[in-house]
Amino acid sequence: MILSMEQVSIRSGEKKIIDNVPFSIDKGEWFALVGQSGSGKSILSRAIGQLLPKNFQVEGKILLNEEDLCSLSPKQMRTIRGQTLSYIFQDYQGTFTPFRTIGQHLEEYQKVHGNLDTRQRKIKSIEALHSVGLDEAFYSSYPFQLSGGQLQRASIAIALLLSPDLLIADEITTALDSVSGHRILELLAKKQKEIGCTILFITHDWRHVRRYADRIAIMKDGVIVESGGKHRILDHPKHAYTKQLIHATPILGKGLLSGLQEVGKE
Amino acid sequence: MSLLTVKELTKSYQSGKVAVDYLSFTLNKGECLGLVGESGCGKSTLARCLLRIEPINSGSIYFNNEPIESLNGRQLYSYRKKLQIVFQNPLAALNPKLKIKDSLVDPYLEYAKELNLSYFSFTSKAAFVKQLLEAVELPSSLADRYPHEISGGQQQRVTIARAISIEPELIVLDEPTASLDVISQRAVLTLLTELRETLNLSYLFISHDLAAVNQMCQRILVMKEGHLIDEFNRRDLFDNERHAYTKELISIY
Amino acid sequence: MSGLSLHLQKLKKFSWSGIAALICLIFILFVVLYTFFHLQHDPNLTNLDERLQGMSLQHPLGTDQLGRDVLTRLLLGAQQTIGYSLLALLAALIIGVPFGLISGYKRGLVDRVFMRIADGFLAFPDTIIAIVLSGLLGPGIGNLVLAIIMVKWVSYARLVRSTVLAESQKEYVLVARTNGLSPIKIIRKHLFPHIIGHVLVLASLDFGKIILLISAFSYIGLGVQPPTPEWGAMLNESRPYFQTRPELMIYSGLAIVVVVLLTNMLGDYLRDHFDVKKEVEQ
Amino acid sequence: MGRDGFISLILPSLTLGLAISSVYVRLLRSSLLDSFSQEFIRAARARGLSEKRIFLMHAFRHSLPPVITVFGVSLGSLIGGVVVIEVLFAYPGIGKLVVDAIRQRDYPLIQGYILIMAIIIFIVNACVDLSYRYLNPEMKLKEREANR
Repeated sequence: MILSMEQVSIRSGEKKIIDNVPFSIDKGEWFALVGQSGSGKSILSRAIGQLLPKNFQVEGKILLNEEDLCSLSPKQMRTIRGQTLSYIFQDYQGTFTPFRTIGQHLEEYQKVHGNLDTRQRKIKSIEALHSVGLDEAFYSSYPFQLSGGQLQRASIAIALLLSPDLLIADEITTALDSVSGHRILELLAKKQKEIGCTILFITHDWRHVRRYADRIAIMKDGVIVESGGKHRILDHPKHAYTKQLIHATPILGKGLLSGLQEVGKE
Repeated sequence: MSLLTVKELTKSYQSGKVAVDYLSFTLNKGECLGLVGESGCGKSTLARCLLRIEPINSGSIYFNNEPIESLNGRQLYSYRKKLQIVFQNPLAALNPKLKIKDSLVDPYLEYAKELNLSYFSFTSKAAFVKQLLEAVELPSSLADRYPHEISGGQQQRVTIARAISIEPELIVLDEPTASLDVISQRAVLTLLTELRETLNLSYLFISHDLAAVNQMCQRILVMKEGHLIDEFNRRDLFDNERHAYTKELISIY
Repeated sequence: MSGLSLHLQKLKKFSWSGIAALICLIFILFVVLYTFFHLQHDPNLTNLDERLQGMSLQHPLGTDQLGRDVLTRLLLGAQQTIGYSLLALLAALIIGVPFGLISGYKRGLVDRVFMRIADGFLAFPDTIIAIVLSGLLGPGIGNLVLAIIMVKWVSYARLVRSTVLAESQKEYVLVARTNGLSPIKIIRKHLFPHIIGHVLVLASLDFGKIILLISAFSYIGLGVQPPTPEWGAMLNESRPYFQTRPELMIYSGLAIVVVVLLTNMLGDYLRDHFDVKKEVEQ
Repeated sequence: MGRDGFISLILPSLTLGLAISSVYVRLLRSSLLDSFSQEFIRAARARGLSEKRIFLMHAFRHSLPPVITVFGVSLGSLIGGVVVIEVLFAYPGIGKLVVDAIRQRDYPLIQGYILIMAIIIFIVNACVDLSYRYLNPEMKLKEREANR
């Protein structure tokens, strides 16, 4: 059990955004959190890294490797952010500071987390770029010189640089067109097998994750209405909202929605 | 009988980038023609060329077998009466400072003299607005609200109501459901299909979501970097002589 | 103009500062008009033996160095300062707004020519241009107002142009164009509500600036020529008597500060009311 | 007062500077607030960077361009303001000179004044533009491509 939330509620002023959410993710799993815009899924993901602005009050426990993040000091939290927990955001432009090169981001990230040997940092950065299929030349180019897909690959490179235990991917394919989004998902799946890190994948369109997710949770207005194995959720949904969500999304393929072959018995 | 025929349409920007390259297709009366392509493949530019908002470099556009690419000013007036567009972002397609009812009657007030509506009837502004809101399954209480006071799904229904208010022959739908949540997407698509039958409209449905297009349209065009690379009926979707790019799109959805 | 609707988009907390500013401004305008009709003392009648008197029943605020009644001069001075500022503001609006509309919506040659003029005015600070113009035209309130108009209309034209440019790219204008609405109708029905908000905010903020400009110029002798009463000029005339009768300077100085403060409060209130964001940030 | 050494400079420059300083205070505050609300600041925090480093290396530099623009424009209006201050403090500077010239309709002197002012303002605007290039690499590279 790498991450578990016990009775977590988040309020901004008197409006309750997340209502008593209990869910847990096992090590090395691809856990998908599916919910429409405004269901609070992004706020929940940011609460894990204590990235919520001040006007949000978080109750309950968020345990990462059996350590309650809410009780940690900002300094301890900073060491966790990066080494054991890292993020990829939807707005790939916004992941990078416009006037610093990709290389500078990689350098700074390692230096801040204690890797002081410049030569070794450079090698590791170049290696990270190659591992996500980006050419070495991108090391010294600025973010505006890269395409959407390339920027998202670079942010995956940064996120996995210090091989974290948990990677939170917040709607990373929403802003991309379907072909490059598809390739990003395949890259993420490949990297997960190599590093063995756990992925919390947040999206509003379950079609993006139906091939890769192990378990899926459906979220509506701050409450997790249903969660379980991919096959159970997609092929035999129980909750009315889940049925509505599955039925509303147009699909092309024949056979089971979860993509498992018909023959495989549950 | 072909309602809209496009022959060798080419459109490039001053920067030299060719947005639409030598495109030809026909859209028949009462048909919903799908146009699938990734962002940046020129599908929105094509829509704007058809509406004569953007000038075209070469090629010709026939509407009811009359060339319209060289018309301008008053001559365009009668062509524009029969053509409407629905954009992706409903909030940007409604003037934030006008009430819903004022936006709804805007087209009718412009064409009032030359219109003879069969389905709707303009007895008074309030009655007309009420009819339009009912046609798109919206409560008539929305008439006095402002666009930012209603949900995305409702806003898009208002733009659709505005589009059908003058009973055009063709509506260009430029990614109508891309910015809506999944459930209101489904509702808007079903509404559009119903309206097509009741008002015998024809649609050019533009989207990057092949699954949604496959659900709505009888014929599908696939566009990539300004070129038309595939054209097929819905039932031939899974044939193996489909273009490689179409196959890749199918594998994703 | 049925399409024109000034509405409160979001019900903001009711801010008293704006309303208070409005009431005070109306009060001042009323007082100014009142004195115009009920003049007790001739503002220019000099009476040397009643020179530099303190407060008295006959002269509520005493008399200045030439024995003229300070209160009447102050109130009539308001007409000069506020009146000319309003005149300059309105003229700048009347020239600037249509120019901004045309160059923003029509684009083309008009827009390119205008942009060159605007860049020129932007680079050169308005005070210097005003100095140079009043220098060429010669000192005097008429020339000063002309100079201010020539300087100020550009900022309104630029503001209207940027608003029109931003809005006319939006889809609802495209839809209006495809529905065959003529440009005039599109501007009147769709773009005008947006422009009103921005222009009102800029105008109220600018009003304060123009008052300061006119007072400053009268102060250095380029604006209102003696003996006509004007706050800036009064400030300058009572400067030598600062040690003996400081209140002479305080009255006119305070009057300028109060009016400018009120107009800025009104401007801030209008800015929240129309929630006009940065483009009006001066 | 007139001019007797450095002391007589303090009061005029103080009065002139006070008004402009309020503009900078408000501007830098709003520009920094805007920088801290940017996406890349949240991404930097998510990478575990300390607030001090985020402020120095990321937020501050992002908030500079608007401040520099206002600096260029306000320097121009300062020059205008100086005229009034010089007349007020009877400080025999170029501003007072031009006011007297206007009174005596001494046109050559006015033209000279305009020339000097134009040169100063041109230099100031050129420096502001150059600093944009340094601060914002995107413009620098677009320039290089444009004139290649």
